[in-house]
Amino acid sequence: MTTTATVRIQREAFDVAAEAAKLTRDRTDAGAVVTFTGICRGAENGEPIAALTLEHFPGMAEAEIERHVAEAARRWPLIGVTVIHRYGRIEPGEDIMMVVTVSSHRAAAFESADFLMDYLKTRAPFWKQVEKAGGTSWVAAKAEDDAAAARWAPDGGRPETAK
Amino acid sequence: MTTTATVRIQREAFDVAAEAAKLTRDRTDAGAVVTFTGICRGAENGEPIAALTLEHFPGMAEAEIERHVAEAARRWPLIGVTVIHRYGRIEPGEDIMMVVTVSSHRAAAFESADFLMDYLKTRAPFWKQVEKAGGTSWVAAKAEDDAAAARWAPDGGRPETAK
Amino acid sequence: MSKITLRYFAWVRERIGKADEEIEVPAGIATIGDVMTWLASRGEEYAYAFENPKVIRAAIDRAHVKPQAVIAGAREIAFFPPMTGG
Amino acid sequence: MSKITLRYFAWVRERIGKADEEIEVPAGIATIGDVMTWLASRGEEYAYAFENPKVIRAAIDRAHVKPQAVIAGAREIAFFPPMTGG
Repeated sequence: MTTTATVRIQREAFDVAAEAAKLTRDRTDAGAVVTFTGICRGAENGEPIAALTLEHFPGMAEAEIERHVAEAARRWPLIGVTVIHRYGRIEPGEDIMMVVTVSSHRAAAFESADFLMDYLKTRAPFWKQVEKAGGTSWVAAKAEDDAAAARWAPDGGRPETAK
Repeated sequence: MTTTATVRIQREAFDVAAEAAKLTRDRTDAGAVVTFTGICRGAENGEPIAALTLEHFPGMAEAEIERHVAEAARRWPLIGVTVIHRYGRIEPGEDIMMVVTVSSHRAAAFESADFLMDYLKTRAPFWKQVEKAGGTSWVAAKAEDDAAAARWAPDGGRPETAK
Repeated sequence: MSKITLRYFAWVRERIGKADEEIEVPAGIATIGDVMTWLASRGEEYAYAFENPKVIRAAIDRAHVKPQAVIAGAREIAFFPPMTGG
Repeated sequence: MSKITLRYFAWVRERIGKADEEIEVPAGIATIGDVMTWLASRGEEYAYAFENPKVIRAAIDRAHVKPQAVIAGAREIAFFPPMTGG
């Protein structure tokens, strides 16, 4: 199956419904659409935040996400996948990133979106800095994210691979 | 946590993005939004279809879905859930139903949407009739849907409960 | 004997030829399974609808029940094929 | 000896005080782990950035690698904290 795959890293906001519509338009085999949108929350550990600033590794971010999108298309029969990840300063209530997956059947759409999110969290070179009243700090990686990503890996999901 | 829950059974089309926006608006704790949209495909087992007609059991359909929405809100920390299921004649490319789940974290949003879909497929009193060139027929239930729903049940997921 | 509303959906409805009916359930009909066996004896269309009672699902007063569920106190019983929504 | 571009991100970048630099890697520096140990010896800011090398992730030519990865042939090496995108 040929999968329509789009990965964009951008500063601008995105429209998840428009991205989903692009993938289903003129496709009579699309039966299931899953979207995930990550939103900047207004607090972290109970403390209000003013904004997040997302730093990324240009070039590598696209390459890593594209690699995982290709892996998702290999594992599940997908009609389309779109991943958009923003960088720069993002205020509470604004969208941070989105994934859309389209398939004929719901299990493929759900599992591939979940898979992509787990890998984005742990493998895509993005770092979040949080602005609070007391200053800025870097968000720490969560062990639960590594554990979630490990669900998909036959080797137990070591986050690095030897070169 | 108080969960905003909406269930609608309607003939009319719906706007999944608008429904998602209603649940996140004015909420600074919303970090993850998952949407599922089920679309009428243009073919079934390789044969083109003209339309689906969805029959439902009014009253019981709402009650069953509301019960599962309440169960989802009990199992996961959800900010909001909206389920809309259409009935009547639906042509290929049109939306059949949607689920939106909103939470602070992605695992709750993904799992609850997946859970609701599995239960909608096997427990909500809806029946699909398919129109093809050769006439109309009722869509058969799939064993894989029962198996998917059974994932969530500690008792192995028997579809009926004794009264 | 008690009056109960019976409701039929999808191909159960089509085979019986009606969507609902009010019915007096005879004494001795205690469970959903009994109702199906009794209905099947009421004519060709019912026999056809309930020819394979194992595949038929039922609800009492809009809650799913098993074939062994007791119907005492029921106001409405619905029979239908496995659901295919979603 | 070979010229390599080093790139730093997030708090690794902040501690070192620059986003990238071109560097001659001395002979005997074979792996990513060796590079981190060597960099840590180059001054206070590097020592601070690499004070806990176990938490630092690395990429050679934009692919994730482990500390034992051999750097021979690398044009670019990046060091950064665990990722927190998504």
